[in-house]
Amino acid sequence: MPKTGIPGKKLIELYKSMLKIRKVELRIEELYSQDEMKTPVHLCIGQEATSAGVCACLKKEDYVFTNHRGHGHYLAKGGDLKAFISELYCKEAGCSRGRGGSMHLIDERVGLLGASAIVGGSIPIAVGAALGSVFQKKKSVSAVFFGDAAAEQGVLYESLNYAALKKLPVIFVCENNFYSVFSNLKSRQVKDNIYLRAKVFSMPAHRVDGTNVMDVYSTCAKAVKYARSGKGPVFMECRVYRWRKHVGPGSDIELGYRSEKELDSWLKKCPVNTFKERLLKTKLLNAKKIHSIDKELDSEISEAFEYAQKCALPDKKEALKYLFHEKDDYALD
Amino acid sequence: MPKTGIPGKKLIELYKSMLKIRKVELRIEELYSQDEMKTPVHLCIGQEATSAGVCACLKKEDYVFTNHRGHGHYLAKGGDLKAFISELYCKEAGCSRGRGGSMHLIDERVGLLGASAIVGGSIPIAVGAALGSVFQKKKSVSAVFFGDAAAEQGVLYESLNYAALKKLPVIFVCENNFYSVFSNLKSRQVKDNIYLRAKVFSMPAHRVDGTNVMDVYSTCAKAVKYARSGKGPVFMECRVYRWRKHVGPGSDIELGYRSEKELDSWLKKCPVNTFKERLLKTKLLNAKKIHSIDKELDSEISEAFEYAQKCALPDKKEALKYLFHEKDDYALD
Amino acid sequence: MPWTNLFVERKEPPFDQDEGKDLRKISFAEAIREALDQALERDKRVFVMGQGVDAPGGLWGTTLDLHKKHGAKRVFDVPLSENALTGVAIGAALVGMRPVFVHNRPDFILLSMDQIVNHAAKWSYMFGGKVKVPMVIRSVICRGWGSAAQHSQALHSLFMHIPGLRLVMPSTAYDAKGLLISSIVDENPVIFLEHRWLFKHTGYVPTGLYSIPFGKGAVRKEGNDVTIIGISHMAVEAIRAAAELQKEGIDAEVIDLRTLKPLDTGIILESLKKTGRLIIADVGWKTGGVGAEISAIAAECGFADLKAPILRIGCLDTPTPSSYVLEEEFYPGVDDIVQAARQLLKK
Amino acid sequence: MPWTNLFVERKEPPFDQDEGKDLRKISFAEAIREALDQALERDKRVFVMGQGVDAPGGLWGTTLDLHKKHGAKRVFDVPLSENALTGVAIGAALVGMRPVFVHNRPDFILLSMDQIVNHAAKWSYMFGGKVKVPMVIRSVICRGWGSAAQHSQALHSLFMHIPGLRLVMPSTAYDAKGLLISSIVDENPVIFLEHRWLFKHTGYVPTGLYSIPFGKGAVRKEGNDVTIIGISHMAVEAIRAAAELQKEGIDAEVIDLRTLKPLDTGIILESLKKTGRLIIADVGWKTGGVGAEISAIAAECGFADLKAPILRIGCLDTPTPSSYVLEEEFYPGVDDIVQAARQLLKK
Ligand SMILES: Cc1ncc(C[n+]2csc(CCOP(=O)(O)OP(=O)(O)O)c2C)c(N)n1
Ligand SMILES: Cc1ncc(C[n+]2csc(CCOP(=O)(O)OP(=O)(O)O)c2C)c(N)n1
Ligand SMILES: [Mg+2]
Ligand SMILES: [Mg+2]
Repeated sequence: MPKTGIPGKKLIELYKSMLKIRKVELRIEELYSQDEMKTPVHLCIGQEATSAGVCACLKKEDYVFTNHRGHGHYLAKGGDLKAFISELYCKEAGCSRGRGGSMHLIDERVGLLGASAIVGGSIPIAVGAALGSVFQKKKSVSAVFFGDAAAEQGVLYESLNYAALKKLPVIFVCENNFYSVFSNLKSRQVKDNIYLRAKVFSMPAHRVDGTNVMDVYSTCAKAVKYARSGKGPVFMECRVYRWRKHVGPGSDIELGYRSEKELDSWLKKCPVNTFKERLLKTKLLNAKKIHSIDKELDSEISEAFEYAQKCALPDKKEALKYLFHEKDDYALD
Repeated sequence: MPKTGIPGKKLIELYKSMLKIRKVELRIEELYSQDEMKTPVHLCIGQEATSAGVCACLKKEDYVFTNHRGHGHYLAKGGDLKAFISELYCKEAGCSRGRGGSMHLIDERVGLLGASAIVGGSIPIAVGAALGSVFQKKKSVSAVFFGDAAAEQGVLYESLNYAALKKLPVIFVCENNFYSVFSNLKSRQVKDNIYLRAKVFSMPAHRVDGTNVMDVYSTCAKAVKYARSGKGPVFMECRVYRWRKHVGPGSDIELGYRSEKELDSWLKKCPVNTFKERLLKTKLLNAKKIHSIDKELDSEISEAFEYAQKCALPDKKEALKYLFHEKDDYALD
Repeated sequence: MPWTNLFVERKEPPFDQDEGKDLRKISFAEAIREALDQALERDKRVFVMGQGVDAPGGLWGTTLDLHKKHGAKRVFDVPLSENALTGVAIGAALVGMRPVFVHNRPDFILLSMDQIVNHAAKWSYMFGGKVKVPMVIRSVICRGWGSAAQHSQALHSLFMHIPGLRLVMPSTAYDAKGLLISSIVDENPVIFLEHRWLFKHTGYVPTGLYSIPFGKGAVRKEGNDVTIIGISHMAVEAIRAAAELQKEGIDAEVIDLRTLKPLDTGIILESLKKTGRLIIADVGWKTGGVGAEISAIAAECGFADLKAPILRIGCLDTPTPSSYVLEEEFYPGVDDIVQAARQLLKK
Repeated sequence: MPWTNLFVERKEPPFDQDEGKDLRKISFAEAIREALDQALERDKRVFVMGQGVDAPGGLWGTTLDLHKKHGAKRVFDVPLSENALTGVAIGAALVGMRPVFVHNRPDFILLSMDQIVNHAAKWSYMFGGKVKVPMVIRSVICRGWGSAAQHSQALHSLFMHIPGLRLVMPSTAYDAKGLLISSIVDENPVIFLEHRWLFKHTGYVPTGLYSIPFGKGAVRKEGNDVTIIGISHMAVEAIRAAAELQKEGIDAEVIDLRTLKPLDTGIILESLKKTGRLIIADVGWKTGGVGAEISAIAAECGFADLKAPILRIGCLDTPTPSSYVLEEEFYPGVDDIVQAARQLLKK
């Protein structure tokens, strides 16, 4: 087994980060049929390594922007779990105060500055945050997650050009899971070469096995260093797979738009399990440790769900609130 | 002098086409200060070879879409001269019946289906015409002219992907004159490599000396053959230079946004004169022939201006006309 | 010409009441599908494009299996390039095709505003009528399961303002089919919007091809006390409200405009002559919405008949909240209409 | 906080009449430039971006040489990527900057409708107010030299409909400066539109920094017979029309709303109480425009005061034609207002 060059502590952190995402998603899936989370959920089961690998390279002061499939990004960046689950339960204590739902998560205290459900929509915004960071001499890096379908939106190319032109500290993270709802990449893009389309804008661009958290982490660590030092943006195309339906809990394999064989081949590459086994082999993990991590996460998650189920719904009378900011009270100021 | 492989007749045709554009533009420039052409004119003096070279490869049934700097494209595709000049004079006999002006030329009878003054705006429309052509099994090719700044618009990349994905017969012609109004390409695009950004969408993409009409013609002739045979789109980046102001007559060198030296180096590469000299050397032209071509064109142009100046303005009462088509009376149907 | 023998329906449509030999009860979604199916059948220039049109489920059934019947070349999925693909539809229309471009949310159409407003709407006029752009942009609008701010807008009022566009918003299965046919047959760009809550509504729909003229509203219920104009799904709510009001002795007239561009000002002014009172209930935001235009027409052309203030009902002027408790506050409904009518009639 | 000591102007602005010690007469364009200059000076978070902001001429002088004074990092040209760059401005605002994004035509803003409507306008509400987007989108609107359909639109009425946006349309040099400062200081996305024909208009403008509160209209001329509301450049035309009308014995009151979102409904209703008659003159298309909204407010909240139909004046409902003879027909002017007033007062 080759050396990873990643410290053991970091590896455990990566494992926990992925596992937490997986467990939270599974819990959402389990409870979704109770019809209390009245918001469309786009589960990222199978794609945990990109969230964990990328965000482990970022500091709290770095920014993350995400999309409709943003649960993993939110959690990996350190977003508050209770506020997230409360948001799914449409509660006032939700991270977006019940105004946003699953597709619009935010935790501005850890630099997670929002999620757009318009495919590609948050890409230029992330570029703008990087521009702001340069203005403010903050050295904050801005990372943005988006799917393969975002590579069909012109705004990606406009953003790539601008970020490269201005050498802005942006990490573009494309999670290529080969599908947009029911449509395979092949029927939407002339060639499966998203990262090369970034490279032509004169930035380092990598294709990464997005199921291998160490690959994601190592590539991104270098990218962040590069961006933070003022050299400009970096692009990562992470090849992953969505295990569940496009939206909502459960499998959709019966619909026939993708084959069981295809799904199976990716299930074998489960980012959580393959990494767990690796850690077991290298003795960084053992049965006992696994058990204690499981227990810790399970109880944190249970607590969050209990909290979310109990806390208050928004007040109808406040339906107009938050449309405008009245005065200068902004934390990042 | 190397053989061009282009028949002499075609070479003369190319020369006439360029010269006509040059002469028309010069006449417009000369008369513009009379304030009778109340429409913003974007002269293409210096860029005639792209119009002539590309359109000489097209049949009447092929489509052309153009932009704000479209005089040359219109003329080279065979657009009616009187209707064009009348349009500049805001007359009802104008090709767009005085509704469009210089930036919105059309001659649907020769396949020139319109011009958008939104940078990049006509690119996807040209792709759509190609799609229509495939539907109708017409074998018509659709060519679209646009400037270097259009390569900053996301819609170009969306269009490239779609045309390539569907193998549509589109000829993308980027006239890279290195400026968008006062801004140099360097300050707007991270790298001067527009054609490579098309290549990454899996289509043949060429960089051509846009002042050399034979290069443009030869490259485009192959492109049209390729597209017409159903193989898909082709991209041409033609490197040219705008001699005049961005809009309106005259030079703007005194503004200082570009150097006299730069302009001079391009003046030396005058597409009309360099080609004329070549034709003289190869004896395809002689003084007499040149004189008769000049005379012929001059009188055609004078006639068109006289016509345009005399003919009627639109009727105020018809200001609402042409907003909607009431019945199926469309020529292309 | 494929459409020369098209039957044009000129009488008011049967509304949940008539039954004839060529009629059967089908859903709004099935009516849309039938219109597409028959148009594809009749006219080889027609094609249907859009994300998911060939997908399982077929966009709430509205395009279900059409690709199997008419071929994947005529009914096809597209990349997520809303702006370019609108241009593609325009270009195809310019050379003689009749594209129907389907969006499953109008929110995404905001990406193609340049192509719609600067190009499709202007291409005919800007070129002196030398060419035309016969195309339909269909979109499903409004509410659904906590969809929140970017997946539940109406946005029809934006198109109301743009010269050169048609704007069609049917509320019955009958109108859905007839008006979609008219939209495909029309020589101009048409925005055709379907409220998601209408898809399961059923109504009697002729089996054959028919078209409904643009610019003709329908009186859904006659009445003398107050005119209620309902846009799209609010026409349904208005009928319900009118039933409520009848119990209280308020005799409301309900009008469904069916197309907003062109707009049937005649039917509005006629009704006002009788009732002197006007309520406009819309599925979108109130401020700057189509309700304002209708109100302004009444205040300009029907002023002499007005006995009371003109009231508008619409969504709250905020982005759509995701939480269902806030959604209840956000969306207008029967109650809002009933209360408005009571207010006007001081009951 | 750079803006805590900002002087807020609460009285009506002097309109081509007052002269004080800190006032001098400058043009509307100079007033815009001065606001930007002083804001850049006062607040290091402010930056100005847009095609040609650093170019010779400086966009009709409104940004002239600001890049030289404040540095090319704070005042900079941008690529032709209107959609992405709007997102860039949003992102910069989210992390605490105060971008001013300048467009030389609103037509190009249609490319960024997704970022403006789906993102800038919604980001605060959609995230429960956790973050904010303080940014200004400036654009020069309307007429010029046969500019035709894609280079001369107004489009403010589209923004009128979108919750979460401010909409500012000054008509005097004084308002231009004060309201641009207010827009930069505001915590929310602001659409700030300048009619091209106003740039050379001059007026008395204080030399120092001042802000004008949003949502406060100004009575430009008092009168008792009819209220004329002029939007942007039509406020100027309305004043001219009122002078004409005075000669005929018609005493018009002229109101300049200055900001459309928020809208000063109070000033409209107050005026109506006196005059009972309302004309709204707009610089954009009539159908579905802001005039409709103002009319609808009057017909709802000022109904009891109305003595006559509410009239709207606006551009013809077509794309802008290029030919000057058709332009004359297309654009409304003084005469249209005068005629409307005569009609209302039956003279
Ligand atoms: C501009 C736009 N068009 C269409 C949609 C509808 N939509 C929501 S998610 C989605 C799939 C996007 O695929 P991808 O970007 O690859 O992300 P994934 O869902 O695979 O994670 C689509 C088409 C949208 N949200 N935005
Ligand atoms: C979308 C858009 N943004 C801005 C403009 C303003 N504008 C008109 S022409 C032009 C220059 C475009 O440069 P390029 O595409 O290189 O064409 P060129 O004028 O050099 O021929 C600009 C910026 C526009 N018309 N459309
Ligand atoms: Mg995907
Ligand atoms: Mg150029």
